[in-house]
Parts: sequence; C-alpha cells; structure tokens
Amino acid sequence: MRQLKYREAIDEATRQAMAKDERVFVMGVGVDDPKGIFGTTRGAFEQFGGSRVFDTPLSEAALTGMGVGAAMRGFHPLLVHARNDFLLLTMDQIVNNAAKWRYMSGGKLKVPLTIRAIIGRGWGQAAQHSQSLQAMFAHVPGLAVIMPTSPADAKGLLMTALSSDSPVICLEHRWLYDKSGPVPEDPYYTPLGVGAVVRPGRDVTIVAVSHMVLEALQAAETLAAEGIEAEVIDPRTLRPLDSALICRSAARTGRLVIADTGWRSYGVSAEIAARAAEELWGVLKAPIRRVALPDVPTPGSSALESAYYPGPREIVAAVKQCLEAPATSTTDGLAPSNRKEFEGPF
Amino acid sequence: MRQLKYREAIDEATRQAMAKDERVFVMGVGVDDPKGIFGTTRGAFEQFGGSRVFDTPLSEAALTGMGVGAAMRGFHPLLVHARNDFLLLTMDQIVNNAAKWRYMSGGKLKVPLTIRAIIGRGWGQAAQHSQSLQAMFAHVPGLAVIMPTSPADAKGLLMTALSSDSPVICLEHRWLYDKSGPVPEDPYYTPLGVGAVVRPGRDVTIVAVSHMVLEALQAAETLAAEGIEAEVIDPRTLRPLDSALICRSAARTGRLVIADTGWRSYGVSAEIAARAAEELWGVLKAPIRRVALPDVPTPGSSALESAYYPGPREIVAAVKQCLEAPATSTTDGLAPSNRKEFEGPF
Amino acid sequence: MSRATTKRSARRRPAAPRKRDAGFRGLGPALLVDLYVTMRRIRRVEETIAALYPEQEIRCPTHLSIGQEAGASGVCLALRTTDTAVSTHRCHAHYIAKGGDLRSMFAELYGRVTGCCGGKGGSMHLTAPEVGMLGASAIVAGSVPLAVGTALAAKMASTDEVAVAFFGDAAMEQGVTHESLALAALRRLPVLFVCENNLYATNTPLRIRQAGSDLAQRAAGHWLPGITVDGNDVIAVYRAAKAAVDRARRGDGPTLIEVKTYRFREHVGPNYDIELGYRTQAELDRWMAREPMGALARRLERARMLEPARRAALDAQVEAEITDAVAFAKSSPFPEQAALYADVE
Amino acid sequence: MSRATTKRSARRRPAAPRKRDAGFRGLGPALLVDLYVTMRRIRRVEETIAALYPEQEIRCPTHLSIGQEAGASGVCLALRTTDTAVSTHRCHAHYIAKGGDLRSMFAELYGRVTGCCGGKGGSMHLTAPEVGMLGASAIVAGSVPLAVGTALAAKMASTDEVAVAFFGDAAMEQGVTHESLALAALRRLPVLFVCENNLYATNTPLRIRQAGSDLAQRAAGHWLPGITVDGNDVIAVYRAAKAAVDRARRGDGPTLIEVKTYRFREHVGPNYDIELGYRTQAELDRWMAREPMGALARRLERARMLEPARRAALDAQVEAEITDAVAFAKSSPFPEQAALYADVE
Ligand SMILES: Cc1ncc(C[n+]2csc(CCOP(=O)(O)OP(=O)(O)O)c2C)c(N)n1
Ligand SMILES: Cc1ncc(C[n+]2csc(CCOP(=O)(O)OP(=O)(O)O)c2C)c(N)n1
Ligand SMILES: [Mg+2]
Ligand SMILES: [Mg+2]
Repeated sequence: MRQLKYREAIDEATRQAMAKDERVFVMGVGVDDPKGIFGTTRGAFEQFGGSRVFDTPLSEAALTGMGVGAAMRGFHPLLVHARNDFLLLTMDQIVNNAAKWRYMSGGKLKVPLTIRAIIGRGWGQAAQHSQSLQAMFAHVPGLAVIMPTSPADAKGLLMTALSSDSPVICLEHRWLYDKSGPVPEDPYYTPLGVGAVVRPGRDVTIVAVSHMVLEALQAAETLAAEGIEAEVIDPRTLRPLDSALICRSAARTGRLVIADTGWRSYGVSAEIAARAAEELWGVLKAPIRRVALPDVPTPGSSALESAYYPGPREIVAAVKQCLEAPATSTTDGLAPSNRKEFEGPF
Repeated sequence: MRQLKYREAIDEATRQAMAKDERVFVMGVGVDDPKGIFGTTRGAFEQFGGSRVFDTPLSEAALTGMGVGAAMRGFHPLLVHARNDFLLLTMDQIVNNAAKWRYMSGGKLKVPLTIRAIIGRGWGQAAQHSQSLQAMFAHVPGLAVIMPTSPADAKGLLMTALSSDSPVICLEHRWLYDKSGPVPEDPYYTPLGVGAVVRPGRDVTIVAVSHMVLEALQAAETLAAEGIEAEVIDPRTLRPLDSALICRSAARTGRLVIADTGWRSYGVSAEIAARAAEELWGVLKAPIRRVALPDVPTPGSSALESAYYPGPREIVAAVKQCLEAPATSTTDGLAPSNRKEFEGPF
Repeated sequence: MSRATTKRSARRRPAAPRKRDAGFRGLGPALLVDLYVTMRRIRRVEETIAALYPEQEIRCPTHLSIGQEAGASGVCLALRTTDTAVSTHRCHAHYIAKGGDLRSMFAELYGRVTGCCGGKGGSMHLTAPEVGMLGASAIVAGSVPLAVGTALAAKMASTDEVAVAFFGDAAMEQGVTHESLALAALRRLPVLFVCENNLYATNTPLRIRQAGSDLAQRAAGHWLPGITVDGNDVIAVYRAAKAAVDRARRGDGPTLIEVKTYRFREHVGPNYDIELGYRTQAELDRWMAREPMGALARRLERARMLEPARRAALDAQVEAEITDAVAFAKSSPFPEQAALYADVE
Repeated sequence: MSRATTKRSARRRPAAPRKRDAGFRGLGPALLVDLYVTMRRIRRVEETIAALYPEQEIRCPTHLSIGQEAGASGVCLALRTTDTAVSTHRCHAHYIAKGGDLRSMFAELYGRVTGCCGGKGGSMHLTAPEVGMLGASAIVAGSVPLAVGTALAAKMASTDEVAVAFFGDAAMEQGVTHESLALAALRRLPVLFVCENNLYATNTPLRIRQAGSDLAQRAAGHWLPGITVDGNDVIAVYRAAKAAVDRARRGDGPTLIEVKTYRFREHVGPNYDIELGYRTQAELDRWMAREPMGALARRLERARMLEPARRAALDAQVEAEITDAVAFAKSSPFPEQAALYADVE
C-alpha cells in the first residue's frame, strides 16, 4: 500500500473531510502558514482557500468558544493548536461549553467540534511547551479523546472526528509527524473506542499511548531477542477506551505494562491500570507496571531531558519486573529514550 | 474540645494565619461579602480590613497570575473562588505558571499561593456549577491538592497551606460547611501527605475523598450492623497522597473500596486503585471497587441528581461485592445519597 | 405562539386618534404593544417564579430579571426568529423575549422531562433553538464567544442572520469577552454584544470591579462601536438594537451596546435583599420609579395606543399563558433515570 | 558588573565641547552611553547566539531580539534594579537590559547547572531576581498578570517599586492581558505594560490578527493611558518609559506603552527568513536602515559624546564579556540527574 507520513495523512484526512462535507473548516494560529502546524493544514488552505482555512489571532479561549458556536449552527470547525499546552487557556470553553452544551440542552444542540493539538518534546522546549495533558481531557464526560500513533490511524481517526457530532480532542505527538506507514487513499473512518494490536505476543501485554507505542515496539524487539514475546496494544482513543481489548490481551498474557507520554500520578496509566486490575482479578500473574513521566515539570537542559523521558529501557525493565526476570545486559544498550526523533535545531 | 463548624474552622485558620504572617492576604470575588464564600472570609475582612481582604473583578485568570506575581515577591495570597468550576478559566495560570515557575527558575523563585475553591452539589446547580475537578489538579507536578473533610483538618491543612512555600489547591465540598467537629483553638499545622483513619475496622478499607468520607461513615454504620467492620480512610491530601497508609490498611483488611466525589474515568479513584493494586499484589482478597460519579455531566433535574450521586448505598454495595456477601435488605433503606445536606432554596 | 398572540392583540387596537409620542416615531403600533406584552410576560413569569419558589418545587437557582425587562425585550424585538441569542445565568428574560415557549420553560424549572432541556439544564441553561435561543452558560462570559461563532456560521453560510450575546456588567471583566469583541471586529461579524449593566455583580458594585462606569467605552480598544443606552427605556433599547442589527446585517460588523439597568430582587432567588446592605433603599426606589414596563404602558396609554381595557385583556392573556404553563410543568413527569446517560457522547 | 563598567567608561568622555542634540535634552551622558552599551550588549549576545547555534550545543529554541534592542534598553534604563520585570519567549533582551549576568545567561542556554535557572529553564525562562528580572512565560501573555501581582506586592509593602510586563503585539489578543490592564487600572498599580509591536506573531502579520494597528489604543477600554512610541528610537522609548515610571511611582497607576519596532531574524532561530514570503525584503531593508543601536551611536558621535575610539573600547569590553560568558558556559557542567526532582514541591 501507499506509504504516507503522519503529517501527510493528517493533511489528507483534513482535505478529504472538507471535500466531503462543506461544513468542515479549519482555523487556528498559523494554519495557513507553509511552516505552520508541521505542514498539516497548508494543503487544505491551498485546496479550499482562506475562507475555509484561516489564520487567527492568539485568542485561544474565544476561538474555542467561536468553534462551539459555529458547531451548534451546523458547521464542523477543526481548531488547531501548535501545542496542547495552549489548551489550558481554553479549558473553560472546552470543559464547560463544548463538552456540556449538548447535555445541558437535553440533546437539542450538538457541538461537532474537533480540536487538534500537539505534544511537544525535545530540544529544550521546557516545562510549558512539552506537556502531555491527555489525562485532563480524558476525565471529562462529553469529550472524545483520540491519540493516533500510526499514519493510518491519524487519517482514519481524524476522518471520524470530523464526521462526529460531538467534540473530539485529537492529541498528536510531535515526534510522529515524520513517521511513515501505509495509508489507504480513499476516505475511511476508524471507529472511536477500538484499540489495535500493533504487535502480537504471548508473554506480556504492553499498552502504550501515542509515541510510547514506538518505544514499546522497540522494547518488544529487544525482549524478543531474549525470547520474550510482548504484545503491544495501541488504544488509539482514550475516551472511549477499549478496555475489552486490553483486558482480553492481558488475560491471555497474564502480565500488563502501561506506557504513557504523560505524568504518572493521576495520569492515563492509572485509569488503564485500575480497569485492568478490577477486570482481571485472579487472572494476572504479576502486578501491573506503569511507565510514565516522573512527577516533575519538563526540564530545559538536554542533560535532564534524557533522564526525564522513559523509553524502551524503562519499558523493558518494567516487563522484566512483571516476568520477575533478571535485568540482563541487553537493556544497557538501549537509549533511555528515542532521542533522535527531534534533533533540532528548533 | 471546642466544636466548630467547617466554615468557622476555615475562618479561624485564615485569621490565625494572617495574624501570624502579615504576608498572607485574601482576595477573590465576594470575599468581603457577609454572605460570600459561605462566611469563611468575612471574619478576616472584619479583623484585618480591606487592604488585606479584598473583593475583585471577575477576572479569574488575571487574579491567579496576580497571585503568582505577589507570591514571587514574598506575599502569600489566598485566592478564593466560590466554585471550583471557575478554576477552568485559570488553568494556564495555575498549571503553566504557579506550578512551574519555581522549577523553571531553578528554585530561585517560589510561589506560595493558596487557592481555595468550592465543589457544588444539589439544588439543580447543573453541569457547570457542581463539578469536582480534583483529578485535573492532582495530575500536575508542582501543585499540592488538599481536600479537608473535617473541621479540624480544614483548619490544620489550610494553616499548612498558608505557611507553605508552594502553591496549594484547597477544594472544599459545599456540603461540609455546616458540619461540626472538635477544633483546637491554637494554631496547628496538619502535614500534607498524611491521611487519617477516621474509623478503624478489620474487614474492608474504604478510602473516601472529601464529602464521600461522610457517606462512607454512614455506609460503615450500616455494615457494622451486619457485623462487617469497615475501616474508613480520609487521605486528606491528594497530592501528595498517603499511599502508605492506604496500603497498610488494605493489606490488613485485604479489601479496598475507593469513593470519590469526582467522575470515575481518569479520576482520583483510578490513581489510588492503581497504586494499591501495584503495592498490594498478592495481598488483596478481592478486586478493588471504585465508587464515583458516572461519566456524565451533572444533570439539572432533582430527579436525575439523586440518581447521579453515589452514596452510602453504593458504597455498601461495593463493599459487599468485595466481600462477595449477598446484598441484604438493609441497603435498601439507605438514601441513594446524603441528599438532605443542601435542601435549598438556593 | 406568544408572539402570535401579541400580533393578534395588536390588530385589535382602537381606531381613535391618538396623542403623538415623538419617541415612538417610526415604530408601528403592533411593535409597541409587543414590546409592552413581552415585558409584561417577563415580569409576570418572574413574579410567578418568585411566588412559587417557596414551595421548593422549583429546585434550581433562579436569577430573576424583574426590573430589567427592557433590555431583553428591546433587543429581541429588533431580531428575527432566525437570528440567534446566547445568554447567562440570568437568562429567563432572553428566552422569553426571543419567543421561547413558556410551558417548556416552566417545565425546565421544575426539572421535568417536558422542559426545554428535558430537565437536564435548569434555570441557567434555557434553550430554544427553534426560535434562535441557543442556550446560556452559567460561567460569567462563557457564552460570549459562542455568539461570535454563530455569527461566523451565519457569514460562512451566507445568510444574513445576526447573533446576540447577552451578558452582565461583570462579563466585561472576563478576558474572553475582550477576545470576542476583538475577534468579531476583526472579522466584521454580525454580532450584537449586549451588556446589561445592572450596576452589580452579585453584591459587589461596579466601582469595586471596574475603573470606569460607562461600559460602552470598553469597546474602544477593540475597534468596534460601543454605545450606551437607557436600559429602562425599551424604545431606546429597541432603536439602538435595531441600528446595530441593521449594521450587522449589512455586513458592517459588530456593536457593543451597554444597556444601563437595575435588578430589583436579590442576585439569586425570589426575595428583596436590601437588608444585606450593599445597596440602599433609596437607590432601589429611584430605579423602581423608573421601571420600564409600566413606563411604556403609560406612554402607550397617553398616546391612546393601549387603552386600559385592552391592556387588561393582554395582561389577562399573559396570565392565562403562565397559569397554563405552570400547570403543564407541575403535571409533567420527571425524566427517567436513563436520561441521565443520554446526550453525552 | 556590566552596568558599572559602563559608568566608568562614561566618566572617561572627552572634555571637548559637543554639538548639541536637542533630543538628548535632560539626559546625562552616562545614561546615553549606557543606552548604547546596553543595546550593543544585546545585539552582540544575540549575534553570538546566532553564530554559535549551528554548533547545536545551545539545545533550546531561541527567539532573538536583533533589531528590537531599543525597547528593552529604553525601558530598563528608566528602571531601578529593585524594580521588576517579567517577559516572554523573547526574553534575552529584557534579561540583559535589566542587568542579568551574561555568564548565567549563556550557561542557561547551554543547559548547564551554572545557568541562571540551573539549566532547567532555558532560553524562554531567563530569570535573575537579584536584578529584578523575575522570569518569563513561553505562553503568549502568560506573564502579563504576574507584573500586576508584583506591583500589588510593591504597593502592599509600601515600597515605590515599579513592575514591568514586556510582551509582544500578539499578547494584546489574549484575554488575560485585557484583564490585567483593567485590574491594574482599577487598583492604580505601578505597572508599565510594554507592548513591543514588531508587526508579526511568528509569520502572521498584525493586520490578520487585530482590527487596527495602533496598539496603544487597546488601553482605551480599560481606563489607563496608552501611548505609542517609536521603538527604534531608544531615547523616545526611554523618555516614554521614564514618564510612565514616574507616574507609577507617584501612585498614579499603570501605563500601556506600545513600542513600534521590528524583528530582523526569523521568529525562532538564528537565520533570516525572507524566503518564507510573509514579509518583503523591502520592508526588512527599511527597518534595518532604522536599526536603533547604530542610530544612537551616530547621534552620540555627532554630539561628541561617544568618539569612535571610546566606542571601540566599549564594544571591545562587551565582546570580552561575551567571550568570557560563552567560555564559562561551555566549560560548566551539566546538572546532575538529582536536579530533575528538585524545586518541585
Ligand atoms: C467566571 C465566573 N465567576 C464567578 C461566577 C459567580 N457568579 C455568578 S453570577 C455572578 C455575578 C455576575 O454579574 P453580572 O455579569 O453583572 O450579571 P448579573 O448577575 O448582574 O445579571 C457571579 C459573580 C460565575 N458564575 N462565573
Ligand atoms: C498562548 C500561545 N499561543 C501560541 C503560542 C505560539 N507562539 C509562540 S511565540 C508566538 C508569536 C508571538 O507573537 P508576539 O506576541 O507578537 O511576540 P514576538 O514573537 O513577535 O516577539 C506564537 C504564536 C504561544 N506560545 N502561546
Ligand atoms: Mg450585573
Ligand atoms: Mg510580534
């Protein structure tokens, strides 16, 4: 099948959704900029012009509310942010309005609004520009939260979001944009709430979120070399969450490791662990292990960045804890994280 | 010992902290109003006057930033909000500034800022006025999150917050304000990260957050009548969280139920469950059960409100699930929730 | 339904020659009577709520608009049904003036499944999309950008619909209001920002919260016109709104209208609150002497456009509507528990 | 240290009678030369970063202020060390002009433990509380209310300290800026809101983002004065800032100063970016012809207040400082892993 980069898949999804449905439009800071949003919106601008793809002031809160208003009137705005950190400016509009207007109106009004935002990492972007805030959104009834990892899912999930009649938060990890993968050309819709087994295995289940899927696959390679077959699951959407897939897999392997791009405490990994622990009572052979960011802000210095981000090494270690296997020398060769992905300069 | 209401305990803590430390001041919408903030700030206004206790515009975001700025310069602002829902307007200032400024400055600047906010419930306040958003704050490194339940803890924890050199979010459940309890007169400081056993028991551990402690105690009464002795633990602070206390208790009882005032998915109950499941591997005798809000916004109608809020009945049911005891008729008599607490009119 | 009633009534006006009221110039008698009836309807709905509230069957916070009827009425009667409005915690008047159904409104207040939000919204979220009332946020200023969005939708769909954001004086203190004003000005969107300045936010006077008192001035930094109007003169409100609506419909962009008015009852709930001490009886009396509904009725009577008998008939009709609506609400069922889980995702 | 150097140099000025420059009236020679040296220091630090950046040892996004030196310099030299400033992603100039240590700055850019934030902040969070530089937010407008808070602290502590918020033109689009302007005006706080309008936010011109181009006007809706100043004339900036500082210190409240200026390099990074097409070479050339540092140097020379030899000596001193700072940074150790967990709770 045709290979596309993640960024190209997003571009294609946007353009196909816009071609199919004239109510879809794109707005956000820098969306018509050739360099903006990693080139994921410029194609739509070129194809559909400035009336349907437009740059905006830095008024993220009002833009979000404007999106809610336009959505209530039958449009489907795609609001794009260069960083998910900026969503913090819009929490009232997202949580109090977008997520609740349908419920509060007894279903009379719907809010088909899709919000894309990027998770930064690397090159000293530091504490305010590299958060991974999915847990905050996944907690909110009325929102869907999608975190596609593969180019194919980026397209399929974004198409679904743009045809949904409810608000969807799409969080994209910056380090995914240049990854390639097979992507069907025709429009298709990847359902929400359906995870994917990205690598089958029998010994341990690794549920990984967003970019951690790639780190988990790398860990799985290493483990395979030692005869440990890890099954890697990408939940793809956090709300709704495909607990059934996760539990089926972990019931089979008896062991579960969860790897998230966000902070550990009160993070996404906690919910997955809590559900699995409850569902898989008496079935698991080892305690569930979580691999996530330590509970500190992102440090600026590259020396600290590399200590901050868990990667294949930590995933392998967690798997071995589950297996009660000794940590062998093979893990020592692993990079602490997949650092080469964004090797600057900025 | 002298009995005080929760509201009086907060008032006393505020005044004692202000008397001890002239850098403490109070601001927020309606703080000098006799009816404002359930009377918890008016005493301070009367004692210390309008220069140290002042009403503000409805500019919650800028007020929070103003608090951060004043805190960096050696003051300790106590910013008060009538509802924690309004904190959503201030997430950028809380998460990006208050929680991170110290870290980003390499420890050169500190942000001793305390933010109090109230969790609403009842009388049809509906979706935007009765959220319980602790999970969002508890996820953020750099913040402390306290949720005192008893009048004594309200005083002791608020005193600690107001003498801390880091930002503290204090979430108070509206239904606690009129509860009485013993409160020492002299200033005292309840440490962060230390939970309390509010009722000892040997058969099951119920960890309950904020107002759910009262619902859990009611459940424990009911259970006791059936010979089931529940230990009720109030973690008191969510960040830091006293996992050790929870795990010690659950290790002893072998059973754990968690009751939270917030939504279930990606909520506080998930983190407590995940930690306990990991720590207590092989020790628990039953799966951990969570009692929390269903994953929907708060409905307005009183008919739906009563179905929305879990209470003693749900806690008892969860405990029985843990004990694999049949649900007996005693639970039928229990109110679905402690509805009388705020019996309007508004 | 209620609007139609008014029109029918208006057609029954006496043929007798009337004393000219220069202030009415250019305004048809049907409109003038409709302004009266709309204010009357708001007033009486609110007074009815106040009277019923002690029964404790209306189990939600209610922010009444008694005394402030002219703002909602003057603005909404300058609108078409297809124009849209969003509002605040104090949304009853906007819902009614926009033409929202009274049965659905009372049923909503009573938390019944027949309510305009199926009982799930309550007093602060009244919604009637069929007449352009798109709901309300209980977060101060929360709905202001939504009007910018509905205006954007109108412009993108090439309709000539106009969007209104109703909000209080305190909403001028929220950043998102300023972002919204600027955004609408930038994109020349058809929005009316209607700031009903009733001088207080809860119990805090304006002077504690803003450095000046003429809130129309707050438009100045965003490149859109701001005008102040006597909010207790419904004709003045109507004219200001009409001009702004026409301007918006022409594609000339948004306007901020400050409607200076006053709330008679407590911030939330049915009672007077003078004992709280944040305002004086003298101030309240001054404003009550200027209450807008009676003022219009008197002018209409002087102009022989609304004789006492006809006024009584119209009033009776309003009363009947309300009685019917309350009865409907009280006899309606509560939502089933399944409704709790509907309308989410 | 650097400030002292300047003063010493200033004392060495030649005694020869100088050609009067009316624009300098009332400004002492030490100050004038300090304005030059500060701009020179900023310019050369930024150019040094640009030169070193390709080595990829400065591993953080850097937003350079080349071309915009007058804003930071003119404002900060109107301040005392005890006055405070907060800034944005583009904070190098403010840190330097406020008197921040260059060794600590370069070490921070290099992520070293000797950096002004121990390596944990990086380019966008330069902090030097010892000279009143209280840090910067990388969220546009994020730090604006912090200045209101430091001003509040000053007022509550009864000092006469003044607080400055530096921000870009795009920060005027954020609600929190408007809330902050209004809040400072309401409480008459000693704040200078300094908007460095460089006409672009990233690659988006102002006209796409705001309905007007004179951003001082945005104060009008908040009841505080707004003034516009030629941001490439450091004397004009200094005078405007001085007047606002004096006003603030007197207790007369805040001022918004719009500093019209221009960024020469790309939004983030060391390069020119004309090939992106969002601005023209002609526009860039026009502004480069008006670059502020050389302009002041020429005026000072004409006025015989800064002869070439002395200028060369001062420049050399700046160069030495920078060379020293870079060497210091490069030879400093990275933070230990334990630092990751420090400074949190
Ligand atoms: C963001 C926010 N802050 C505080 C409140 C609490 N509150 C509800 S109504 C109100 C007063 C609003 O005043 P105004 O906007 O003038 O409207 P009015 O009630 O006078 O109609 C306040 C403070 C709120 N709902 N939202
Ligand atoms: C709230 C927010 N939105 C978007 C960004 C991304 N961003 C960083 S700098 C910048 C441009 C800021 O322009 P301006 O305020 O004029 O400052 P300048 O870069 O021109 O100095 C943008 C859009 C951000 N940092 N914060
Ligand atoms: Mg008001
Ligand atoms: Mg700019």
